[in-house]
Amino acid sequence: MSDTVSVARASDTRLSPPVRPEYERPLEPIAEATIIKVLPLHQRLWQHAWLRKGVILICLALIWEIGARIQGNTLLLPPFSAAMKALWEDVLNGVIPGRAMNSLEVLIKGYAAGVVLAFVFTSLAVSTQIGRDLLSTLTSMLNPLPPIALLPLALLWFGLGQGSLVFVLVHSVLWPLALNMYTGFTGVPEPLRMAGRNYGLRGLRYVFLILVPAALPSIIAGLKIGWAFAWRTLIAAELVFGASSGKGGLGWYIFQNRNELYTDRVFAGLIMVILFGLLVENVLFRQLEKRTVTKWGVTR
Amino acid sequence: MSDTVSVARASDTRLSPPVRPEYERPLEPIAEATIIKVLPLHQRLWQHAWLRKGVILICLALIWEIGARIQGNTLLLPPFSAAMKALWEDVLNGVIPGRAMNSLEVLIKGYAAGVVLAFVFTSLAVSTQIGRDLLSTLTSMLNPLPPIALLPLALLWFGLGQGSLVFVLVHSVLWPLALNMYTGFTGVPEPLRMAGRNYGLRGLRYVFLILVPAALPSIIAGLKIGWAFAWRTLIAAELVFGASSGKGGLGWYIFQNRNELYTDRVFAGLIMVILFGLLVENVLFRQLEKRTVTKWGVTR
Amino acid sequence: MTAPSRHVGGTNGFPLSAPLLSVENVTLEYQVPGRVVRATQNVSFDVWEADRFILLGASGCGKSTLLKAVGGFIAPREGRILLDGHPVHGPGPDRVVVFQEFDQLPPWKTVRENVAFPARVSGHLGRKEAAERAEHFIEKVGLTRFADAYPNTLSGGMKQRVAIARALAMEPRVLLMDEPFAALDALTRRKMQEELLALWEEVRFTLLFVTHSIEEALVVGNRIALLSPHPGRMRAEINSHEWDLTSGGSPAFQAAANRIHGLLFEEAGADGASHE
Amino acid sequence: MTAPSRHVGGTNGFPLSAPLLSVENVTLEYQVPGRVVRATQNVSFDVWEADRFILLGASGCGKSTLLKAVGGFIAPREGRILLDGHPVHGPGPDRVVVFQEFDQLPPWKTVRENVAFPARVSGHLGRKEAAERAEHFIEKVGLTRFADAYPNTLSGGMKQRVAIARALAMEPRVLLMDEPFAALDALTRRKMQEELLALWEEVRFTLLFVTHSIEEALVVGNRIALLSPHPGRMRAEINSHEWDLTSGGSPAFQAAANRIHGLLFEEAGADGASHE
Amino acid sequence: EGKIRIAQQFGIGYLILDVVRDQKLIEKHGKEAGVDIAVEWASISGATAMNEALLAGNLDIVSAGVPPALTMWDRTKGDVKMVAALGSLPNYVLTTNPDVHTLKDFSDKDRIAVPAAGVGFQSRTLQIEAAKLFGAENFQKLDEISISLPHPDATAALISGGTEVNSHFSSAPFYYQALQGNKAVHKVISSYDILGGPATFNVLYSSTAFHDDNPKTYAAFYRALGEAAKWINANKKEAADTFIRQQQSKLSPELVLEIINDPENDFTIVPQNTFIYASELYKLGVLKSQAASWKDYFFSEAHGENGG
Ligand SMILES: Nc1ncnc2c1ncn2[C@@H]1O[C@H](COP(=O)(O)OP(=O)(O)OP(=O)(O)O)[C@@H](O)[C@H]1O
Ligand SMILES: Nc1ncnc2c1ncn2[C@@H]1O[C@H](COP(=O)(O)OP(=O)(O)OP(=O)(O)O)[C@@H](O)[C@H]1O
Ligand SMILES: [Mg+2]
Ligand SMILES: [Mg+2]
Repeated sequence: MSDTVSVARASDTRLSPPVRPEYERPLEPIAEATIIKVLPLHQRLWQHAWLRKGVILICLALIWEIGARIQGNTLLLPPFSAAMKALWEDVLNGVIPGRAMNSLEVLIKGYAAGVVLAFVFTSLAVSTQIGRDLLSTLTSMLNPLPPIALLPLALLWFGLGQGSLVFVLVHSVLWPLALNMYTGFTGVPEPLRMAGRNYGLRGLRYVFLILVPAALPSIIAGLKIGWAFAWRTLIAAELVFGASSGKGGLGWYIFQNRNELYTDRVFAGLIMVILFGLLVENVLFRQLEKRTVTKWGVTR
Repeated sequence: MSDTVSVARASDTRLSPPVRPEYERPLEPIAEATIIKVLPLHQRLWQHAWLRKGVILICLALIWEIGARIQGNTLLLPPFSAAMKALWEDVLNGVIPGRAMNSLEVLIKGYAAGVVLAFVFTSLAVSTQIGRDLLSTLTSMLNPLPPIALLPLALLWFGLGQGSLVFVLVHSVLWPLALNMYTGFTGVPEPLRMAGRNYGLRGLRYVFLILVPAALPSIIAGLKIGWAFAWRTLIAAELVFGASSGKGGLGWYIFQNRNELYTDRVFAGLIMVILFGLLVENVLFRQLEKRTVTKWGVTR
Repeated sequence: MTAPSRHVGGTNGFPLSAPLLSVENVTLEYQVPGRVVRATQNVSFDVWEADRFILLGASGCGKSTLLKAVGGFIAPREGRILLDGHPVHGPGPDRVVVFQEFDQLPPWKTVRENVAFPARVSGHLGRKEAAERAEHFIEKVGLTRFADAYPNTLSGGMKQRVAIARALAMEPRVLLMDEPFAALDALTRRKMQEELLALWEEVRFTLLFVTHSIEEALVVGNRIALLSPHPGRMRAEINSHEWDLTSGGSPAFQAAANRIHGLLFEEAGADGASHE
Repeated sequence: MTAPSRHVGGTNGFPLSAPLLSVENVTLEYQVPGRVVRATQNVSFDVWEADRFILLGASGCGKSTLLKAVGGFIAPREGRILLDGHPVHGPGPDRVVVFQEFDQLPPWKTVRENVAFPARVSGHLGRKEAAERAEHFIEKVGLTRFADAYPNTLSGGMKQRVAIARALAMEPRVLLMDEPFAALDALTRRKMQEELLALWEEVRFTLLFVTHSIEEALVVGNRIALLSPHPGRMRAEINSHEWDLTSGGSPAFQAAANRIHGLLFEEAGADGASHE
Repeated sequence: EGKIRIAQQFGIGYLILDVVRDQKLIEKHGKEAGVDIAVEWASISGATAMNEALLAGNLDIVSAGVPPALTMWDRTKGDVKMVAALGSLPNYVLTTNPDVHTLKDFSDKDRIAVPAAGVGFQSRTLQIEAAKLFGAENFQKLDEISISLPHPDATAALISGGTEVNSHFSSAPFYYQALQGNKAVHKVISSYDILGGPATFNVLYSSTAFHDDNPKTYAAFYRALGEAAKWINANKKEAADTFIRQQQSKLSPELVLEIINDPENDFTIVPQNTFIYASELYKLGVLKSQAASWKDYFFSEAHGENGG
């Protein structure tokens, strides 16, 4: 017990705290909740995420506008205002909404199918060793393959049109989501996992009632990535194949205008994609996060 | 204390356990480690991941071979054996290795740049509110944009050749990785976070010494996704950019052979991509995981 | 049959029927990269129906591991664990565990849901009954005011109490508790002990209880198994059915406590400062 | 100056110099979605240099929150916390906290690294010195054999001991400990108490110590603050410098314990079964 | 001056450029004119990427089909003009549907694969013909059964069957391969029929700025093209070898030679029947400005030839 520690401080001054009188106090009644200090207006405004993000968006738009004007190459990079004008026109005359609807329809189908498949794969992977190996092998093999590589197969199996598009969308959504989901599942703390099994939960119920909520942050990140890559792939795929000109989507709109050098329309189409991205992020995913991980206090 | 619980079991039989004799026992010496039971050969073999994965790969190859033969449509889907033959030839005559080297060089540059940028963005995002908003806004805006959309900008800023390729690769790697990294960071348990700050760590040291290792599973998933999408994008971009000054990569190889209907060579190129995927997953990432998260016991 | 006094067994000699839970020569090991950590070695004990069986031992002696093995989460390296004469295969709601860790509560459920949900899924109850049962046990652990809070907004001791309420609400045949009261202050702890024993009085479940407090062991248990320090080996089994919540400070109680202390720590004390 | 006996202060009346740490009318609240949870209300106390100051209170009364506020992790809603007369801004290595949670150890560091690393980065030491210091404290908490193990392979009590070793190795001015010994068995706990006091003898750091054990409070502390149940309010401050590790069972000690018990729980006991 | 960056696409249609490159003709003509010319070659696929690279100033000379070149000329209001043709090669509409013999025979069930439905060389050609057949307001009638599919995939689909794609507006060498690969494949119409005779397939175009700032380099380039075209017609066998060497093609030399020997394929730098696009696309509203003659959108160097 008396080993001396090699400590820097001198040990001969032997500080001792003073002895103070004791006291007892009657129990204070519980006060009303504190009044939360009212912040100055600009600080209060700044607390709103939409405002901060709005400012960021305006800044980005300004940078674009100014950059484009400096560049002065409207055929390559039209100013923001020109793109917005084109967007406005083509929204009013119904071209963009129609194209967007076509895209969204395929997108949602492909996304949903990808999500379901990702669940199936990861559920298999968490329950069996061979499922685990299969997932890891398939993911590392297929994930790096560009969608065009699957084109011949898609043609053979699904024919032209939506079927093939959905197929390549699944390819885009499935692997990153499965990877993230599986990572989330493996990171669930052991006591939580044991509690779930202790409830008598097995198989899919175990996955859905324990693993999924516990891994939700990772899953949401995977869903976001999958969503973004579904868009990327859809736009790219609509360029390459599948769109018979009658019912093309946004990708087709972009491609056509790009071919005809209507660069302002190209950017109008891209702005549509960006708007969808912002909308889905700030409404759908934000709400999902608010109602789950934020409410539960599992992420900051 | 005497509230009665509404319980199903009859409570009048009043089970009581028997009273058994006490005993004391001298302390047993600590035995040698148990001899781990030698499993039968096939089970022992099955424990090796490479074997299981090898079997999966062989099965997949067989399915491909048989499926292709049944389909009987070698122009759209050549049998595995034909693709392997083409691969073998073009590896021996040095075409594929050369192309692969070209691709890998660009890939690694773009990947590295994307990873570094993702670190910068997420470090900003964890330390400031505005950084957080910026990351979330940029990610939700830019992530869904297909690389072709950035092509004009890439051409303006980086010209033809590697610069532009690296740029689109960064676009592919940066956002998904940043998303995953940020998700990982926000999921670091509060006590760990507090411990880190208690050490007096701040800024980048805090990020690198506490957040990064704590979020490593998510980061590794992000790195894997980024790696895969870098390949996808590179192949697709090489189709468009082709070869400048005679230095085409694997994507160009695939495109060229596709154009000449050498579907077996197309698949040979894709097999190369798959092999790189398997290699990186099973060597690089596997080792990384083994030396970190698995060793630390933070994932199962 | 009139209600018998609590600790008197049916037979007073060695019983003829079989124990509910038999742990037979169980060695438990963890495989960590590079080496094998032995947690317990050749541990045997029998738990009879309605026993309040205590595992007592030093920190790191394998108490939690043993409990998890009985819970079905860890397979013994050697020996076997029998429940009703059948080897234990995997976990199940008949053996509910209160773990030592604070993060055993699903953070996506409120306190109320955390208690009601397992009672429902483990198959016994409908939604409404489960909710009532949850209400009841949440009140017993003194968390009524926090019934709608999420676990991440609770203090350590409160989390532990939720886990206790959850386990009680599941009404398992065997209740496995791993230092459930360690994070509680004296009064709350006392209350929890009272509640647990009152419930036992009523339902007569079987309890396997890990603690590091000798007093608690004497008060809560009717039989105490003493484990040696790392790796855990059987040291002794002691009867403690004569003590209850009221017997706190008596000299006999003190003597029993001292005897246990001696059994547990005499060797450890002998090799003194090295601690291991 | 010859070594004075441990508990005798320099002055025996009210001291003239200023306290090291002043907690002044501190109200701490958590903002959870939908409501505000008040953890402590209007709490004030002064901690003097070399004090061994104990916070004692019921589960959920805000002890951990108060400790985190002193650590600089939570800003008071009202009131202020002064260290050396300056308000506390954020955490720092001068006030090291041993948290109540088991997952406070970076799982990517072995026990040895977990102890050596903070000692190094908090600026005091070089690599070699830090390693030596780590060795020393790991031995003190009895984990030499597990120095190369990763935290996820340790039992609950072992993790807690690593956290204690880590905090001691950092040699902070103020050591904040949140129920550090709760997960430890009687003997280990006793040893840890001895080590802590021996180190205090030597270095005379300032200790702010949360516990729910009245005995531990009397033994470890020289002054005890009693907090009411939720939300935590000041109930009393009591001197306990006359008790030490040897004074365990004496009637005076028992009386002091009973007095504290009364102060802490009399109201809680009065409103009986409702618990809240 | 002294530097030129040229981009070509992939395929037999760019044979002239392959020869220029193989024989270093630009460097040769540059030296004759007293400038050392550094030539950079890039391979880029697709007209859009070409256009963007030209606009971004990454390339001086790019090559694509006539319609995209006209679009560039139109949108840049004459800042981009064509340099020379790369030869007249026909495109065939092929089908495996035995009932289809003219464009009018196509029904809703048929699917015509084109590289870019609605835009691009093949679709524009179809639109011109559709306007003739079904009236100007129905010029997009065939677009409705058009489907975007790259040439190789469409060819594979045609040869092997088993997909919905039964028709293809195909270019060399794909139509040779398709006709050889599957007996059921037959020609419906050739672009020559639509355009009224041999017509330029691909052209080179460049920016006025490059043309005006680098007269010597430009002249050397133009002369190199002329020499290459002549050489090809004189040395068809060697031209085939050049193609295979330059593009690292794995096509059989016989097939390449067959294509070069085919009298329908004329490797000349003289534009032929390009004006029909300029006028028809203006009528369809695709082009905003009207060209009085083909000389409006060609640089003056090409005007001397007997073009169209
Ligand atoms: N997941 C694990 N991997 C490897 N070793 C482990 C693991 N969990 C525990 N151990 C080891 O097993 C032994 C027993 O651990 P256990 O948690 O059962 O102890 P305990 O008796 O519950 O201790 P405490 O009272 O401190 O909780 C310890 O030596 C510990 O290091
Ligand atoms: N992160 C949090 N968010 C919201 N409320 C919290 C949070 N942490 C604690 N609380 C609330 O604050 C009060 C005090 O909690 P605290 O952890 O300080 O208690 P404690 O005295 O340490 O209790 P214990 O002895 O059980 O550890 C509790 O009512 C709890 O519900
Ligand atoms: Mg334990
Ligand atoms: Mg606490």
